Amino acid sequence: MTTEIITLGRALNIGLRKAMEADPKVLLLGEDIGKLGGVFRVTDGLQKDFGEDRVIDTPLAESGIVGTAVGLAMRGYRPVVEIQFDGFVFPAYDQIVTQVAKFHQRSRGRIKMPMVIRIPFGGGIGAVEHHSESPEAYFMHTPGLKVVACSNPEDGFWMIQQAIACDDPVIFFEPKRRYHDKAAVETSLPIDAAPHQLFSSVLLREGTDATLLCYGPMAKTCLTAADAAAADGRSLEVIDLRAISPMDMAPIIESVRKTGRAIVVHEAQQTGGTGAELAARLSLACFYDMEAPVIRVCGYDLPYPPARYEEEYLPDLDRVLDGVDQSFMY
Amino acid sequence: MTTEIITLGRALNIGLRKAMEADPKVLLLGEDIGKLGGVFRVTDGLQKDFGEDRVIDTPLAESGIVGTAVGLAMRGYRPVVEIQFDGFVFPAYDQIVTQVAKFHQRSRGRIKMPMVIRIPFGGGIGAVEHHSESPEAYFMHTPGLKVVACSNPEDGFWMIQQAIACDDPVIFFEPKRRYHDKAAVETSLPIDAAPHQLFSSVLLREGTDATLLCYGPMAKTCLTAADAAAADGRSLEVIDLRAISPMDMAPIIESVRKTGRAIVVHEAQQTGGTGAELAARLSLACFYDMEAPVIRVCGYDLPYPPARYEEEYLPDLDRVLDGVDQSFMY
Amino acid sequence: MSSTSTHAPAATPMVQLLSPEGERVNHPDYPWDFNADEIRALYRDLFIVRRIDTEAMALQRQGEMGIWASCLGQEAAQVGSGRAMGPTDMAFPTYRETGVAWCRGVEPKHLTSGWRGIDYGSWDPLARGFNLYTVVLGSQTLHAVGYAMGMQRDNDDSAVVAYFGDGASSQGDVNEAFIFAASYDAPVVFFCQNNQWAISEPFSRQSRVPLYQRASGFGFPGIRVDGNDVLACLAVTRHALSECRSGNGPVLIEAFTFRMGAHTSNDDPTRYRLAVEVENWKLKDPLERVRSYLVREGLANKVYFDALSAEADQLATDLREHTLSLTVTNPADMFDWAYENQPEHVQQQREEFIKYRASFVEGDE
Amino acid sequence: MSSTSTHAPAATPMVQLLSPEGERVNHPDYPWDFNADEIRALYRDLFIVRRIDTEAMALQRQGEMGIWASCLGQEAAQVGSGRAMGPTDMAFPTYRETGVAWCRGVEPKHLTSGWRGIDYGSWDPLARGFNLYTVVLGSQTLHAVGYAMGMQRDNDDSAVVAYFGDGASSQGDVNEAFIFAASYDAPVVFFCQNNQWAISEPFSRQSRVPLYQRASGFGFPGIRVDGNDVLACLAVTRHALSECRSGNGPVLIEAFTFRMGAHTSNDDPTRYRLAVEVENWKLKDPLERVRSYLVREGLANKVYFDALSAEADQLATDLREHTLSLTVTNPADMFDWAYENQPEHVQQQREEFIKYRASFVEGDE
Ligand SMILES: Cc1ncc(C[n+]2csc(CCOP(=O)(O)OP(=O)(O)O)c2C)c(N)n1
Ligand SMILES: Cc1ncc(C[n+]2csc(CCOP(=O)(O)OP(=O)(O)O)c2C)c(N)n1
Ligand SMILES: [Mg+2]
Ligand SMILES: [Mg+2]
Repeated sequence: MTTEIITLGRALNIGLRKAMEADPKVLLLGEDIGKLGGVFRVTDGLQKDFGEDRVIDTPLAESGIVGTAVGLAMRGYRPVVEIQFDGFVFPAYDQIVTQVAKFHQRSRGRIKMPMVIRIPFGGGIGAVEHHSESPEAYFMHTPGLKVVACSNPEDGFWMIQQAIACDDPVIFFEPKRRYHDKAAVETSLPIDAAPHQLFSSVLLREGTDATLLCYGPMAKTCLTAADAAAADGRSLEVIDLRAISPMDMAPIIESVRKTGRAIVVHEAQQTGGTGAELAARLSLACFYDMEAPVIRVCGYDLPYPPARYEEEYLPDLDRVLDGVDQSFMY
Repeated sequence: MTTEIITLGRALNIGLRKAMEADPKVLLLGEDIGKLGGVFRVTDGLQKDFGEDRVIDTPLAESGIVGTAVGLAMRGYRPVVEIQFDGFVFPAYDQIVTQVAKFHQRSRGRIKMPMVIRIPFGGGIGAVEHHSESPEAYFMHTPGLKVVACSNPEDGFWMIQQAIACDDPVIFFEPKRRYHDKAAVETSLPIDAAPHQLFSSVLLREGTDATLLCYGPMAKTCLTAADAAAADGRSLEVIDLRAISPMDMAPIIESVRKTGRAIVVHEAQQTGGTGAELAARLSLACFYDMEAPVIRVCGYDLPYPPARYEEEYLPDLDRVLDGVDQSFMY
Repeated sequence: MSSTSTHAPAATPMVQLLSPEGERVNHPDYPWDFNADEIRALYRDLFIVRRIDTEAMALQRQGEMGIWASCLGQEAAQVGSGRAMGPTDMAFPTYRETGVAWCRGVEPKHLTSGWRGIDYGSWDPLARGFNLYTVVLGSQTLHAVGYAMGMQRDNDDSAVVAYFGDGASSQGDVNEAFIFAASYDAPVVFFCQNNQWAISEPFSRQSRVPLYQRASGFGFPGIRVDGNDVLACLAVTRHALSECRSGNGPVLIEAFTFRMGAHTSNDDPTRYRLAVEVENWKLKDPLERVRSYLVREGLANKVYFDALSAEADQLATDLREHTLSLTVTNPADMFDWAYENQPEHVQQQREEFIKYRASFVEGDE
Repeated sequence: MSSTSTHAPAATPMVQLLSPEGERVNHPDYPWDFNADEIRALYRDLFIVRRIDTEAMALQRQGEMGIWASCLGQEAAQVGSGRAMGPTDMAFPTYRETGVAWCRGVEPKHLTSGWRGIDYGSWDPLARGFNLYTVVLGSQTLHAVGYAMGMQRDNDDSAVVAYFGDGASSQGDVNEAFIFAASYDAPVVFFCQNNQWAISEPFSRQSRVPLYQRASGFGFPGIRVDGNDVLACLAVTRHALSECRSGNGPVLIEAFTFRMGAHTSNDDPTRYRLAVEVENWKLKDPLERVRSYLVREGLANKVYFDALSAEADQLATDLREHTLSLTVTNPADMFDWAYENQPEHVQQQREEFIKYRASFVEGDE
């Protein structure tokens, strides 16, 4: 076993490499993913080692990237698309929603879409417009797609490989402000040794008083909040959803039944976000067990603001704790 | 006063005409909206009377249509875009989400986007793929946009005029299977005589036992269901949301506090739909008043199925009543 | 200011090998190399395709299909290009390619099932080398490029034909497909059936210049062919495919033709075009000219034509019978196709659906 | 198979009026009609724009701005086209048009505020005839066409210049903009700064052929101009604008230039291009050639250059001071700009936000 202390970006890089080694049908498409290795260097070195036919710099057109990936998937390839930033997935939205999501159903399974669309997402890096979006709910509301978000190096390493191995299309969100976070990862084990299934949630921290539900960049935020709360004598359970569609509901419901309180935390705008779906499901599944309604701690219902406002716009430790307080007001 | 018994399609047509007469800056863009009058004839006769400069047949490119409409709006026009069918709004999704929705904020209000994007939506007409979608939740989750749906000729007549007069961009959903429904409309009154504000819900039927929340094509379905329930001795209140974003929550909350039960009905897929948001809000606002969790009666979480399946896929009278029954199981 | 003048008649040179009167035309680049069998076979294709189309329109009118998109008038463009393809080539059609489907061995009843709302087409797209219909205009041209890029990577010298309409040529996706194909030298023949109309909009709304000229701005060749001349369409598509196979990358073909019928059975073309335009195009009928040629050259006689007619009628009868027999037997099926691995919540919805339906069968209402 | 060879040097004819050595070049279509004042004024623009750019890069390096997109090397393309525009014309820039902004009277500090994350640009786009920056590649070209359609409807003979990059030329939106503009004869000059690179991708990834040729396939003229020659850029853009004003519809200009710096301050170009390429382009510097011309012709002397240098330094100092002073004073402002009529739930979030923040000021943490 090789334990490496690596960043999330590097973990994804190694994961991609392993997937490419394991299956010659895996290929990567995107803007600047070749020589440059992607603007976040997630594909660093891969074109050098696997060639231009498998690591494909594309013309600058996201619909074209996803549309050609559809054709490659039809031909038996497993394309992994990089969208450079969250805000640039929208030119490809039509291909994703009307083609990628529907091909399996349209063809009654004769045509599979084993495609991964990697999207660095979320704010917190002081970026310009369109570089800090959290569009996951759009995809959650699109049957035919599966949607996941990783939150740390270990998950990044395993989940990208599992997503590539998945026979359904996966929208794969990477929390860009956590790319440089480091952790120990066992990088030498085969994919079957993955500690979790792809579409499973993970209990990050046990607690008894309330449940924090989160994913992507907010997992770390929630863990820190739980630490702070512990110091104040409140025991918070933290669950990293990881799978946004389908959601791994059983452990979530179990936790909320136990604690009686749920606080959903995400960067995406509140209205119509994943928190709404969780609230709908939990208020149904735990109707008699909830001490309080599901509290949502989210981005405000505004277009993402200029960088100097983002600290105030995004959920942080204090806002999470404020959400917990709100829950305890019931 | 001129009372006319007219279809929803005709009501929209007269409404558009009145808006064009009232303001020379109003112009229409879309595919086949000129000589043909649109595939649903909603723009019938308007090019003949207002000319090709105000009723503009466009090249076949939805991003182009919305993108040029953005420029026209910047120039002080009030473009009204027709998307031919719900499923074809996606090529324009990027322009809508990254431009139409954000221009006001980007420019700190220096540039307004008084644009209406009309979308015939929903199923029930036995159509081919992409002609029966209900994409409203995508737009609800996009701050900067406003979203409404009309459900009957009178609303169609007034709401289209109000949407055109609105200084924010409005996504305007028209229930295509109700285009031929008829009702009496006062077509001669000025816009100020509109019976309701644009962004207000309307109580369609009073009741005491449970509240049905609906919009667009489901309004009629819910009214029929309420009739049927009444025969069985159950008194259902029916609220037509009309405004999907922003939602007119006060009367909805009031109703649910009164009845203690809410059933949301929409054609769109359940997960991440407008019903999720309503469930989240109601379970918060009416936490101590709800006798049962919010029940969702929606399209299943599948891509819209082939036409011969749609009767089974879509919520109908029986499924609404089944939803009511589920509520009463609590 | 903004003008929507209807298109000018084609003053542009286009490849033609058989005149509307059925006379052989010499062309410097496309020599005549068709034997009698081949021409008879092409005529059979054209004839059968039209018969299928006629039957389908009748079925639609009788309420047996929700809608039908007729290929009337475009048979030569479709059969010519379809027959140019080899067995391992792949076609990416729009929603109007009855003729191409026929050439690719797709059973007509596998088309009607889609328009009847049973499914989205019943054929196996990869086995047939004919993708399912794509209704979102232009999307399929990108799939075609991707598929062709796959062929390159497989070191397979097969090629792809991507169909699209004159209206669809305005979609961003089609132009991105040009860019990607040119950038990667992908073996794609872009085959545009310019049938002069996009529902009610004349071609002049989409472009100031003939469409085949679009290609040169993207760095690859464009050719206009008489889309009502099956021989020219065959020859030009063969040429384009061989360009692709030799690694030269994409070719654009503009087949200049006409949509003789309504856009679909829902459409009323009298609202936007004159009868005289249709009448003029009738004189260029794609079947008539081949028939004239065969007769004039003594390559086919009444016996041949009668037998063909009977064969086509039989096919139409079978198509009708089969189409009428198509129903949804188990609505719960709809849950089975969305995913390769069905998520739990969909599974659960399926079970609830079955229980819910059972409640009616067993009891009230 | 798939090739990413870097671009060939421009063998294509392009309009040039001043050689890299600062010598006058005669061109049959673009007569030399610049007087000394005009050329000096253009030099002043170029010089000041470069000084602003330098200062902004320094500010970014010092952490005062999150990011900056330098126009180093592209000053001539921007100043030439920017100065061709009249006061009622409208520019739709990308995110790199410091030079155009300058010509349109946008204060430099109104640019830096955006890159500092205070806003999305502080200028009034309609008052300045210079739209806010558009970051989604190509989107603005459609806005430009729509805006030009509005000018047509206002019977205003103003015109629009739509800027975009060589990379952006691959976006569907840009090609749709070509189609709409041609279809409506919209008065739009499409001004592509082909700076050879789209971040790490060479132009050859986007197109097999020179970009100006793209226009002909859409039915309008395309011109390649030496993008490092401010006089040629001015003359060609003037010509194109006058074509627009006379109702002939769009013109595409490809300004052949080079991005001398990194893509943005985040980028490291040594990963993908050779120093020698940059060195070669240094010989074609847009400022140097005008300076040589002025000196050689005796149109400017040391006094002039020194004064200009001092003026530019003062501007840079002001810019620095102002930029440093920019902060967010009231975070609750962010709620005020999303809508013309703020919905109730946003209003409510605003109030909660203010209450929530107040809870910190008053008390704990
Ligand atoms: C993206 C998209 N927008 C609109 C439509 C509706 N629509 C269907 S066919 C059609 C006209 C297409 O014209 P053309 O491309 O010339 O093909 P033709 O039908 O003439 O064969 C339109 C507008 C669609 N299917 N997809
Ligand atoms: C739709 C979209 N995709 C990706 C990006 C990320 N991106 C920003 S600039 C750029 C390169 C643009 O190159 P080019 O158009 O040549 O303009 P240049 O930066 O060279 O001036 C990319 C890929 C973007 N802004 N928008
Ligand atoms: Mg057509
Ligand atoms: Mg560039």
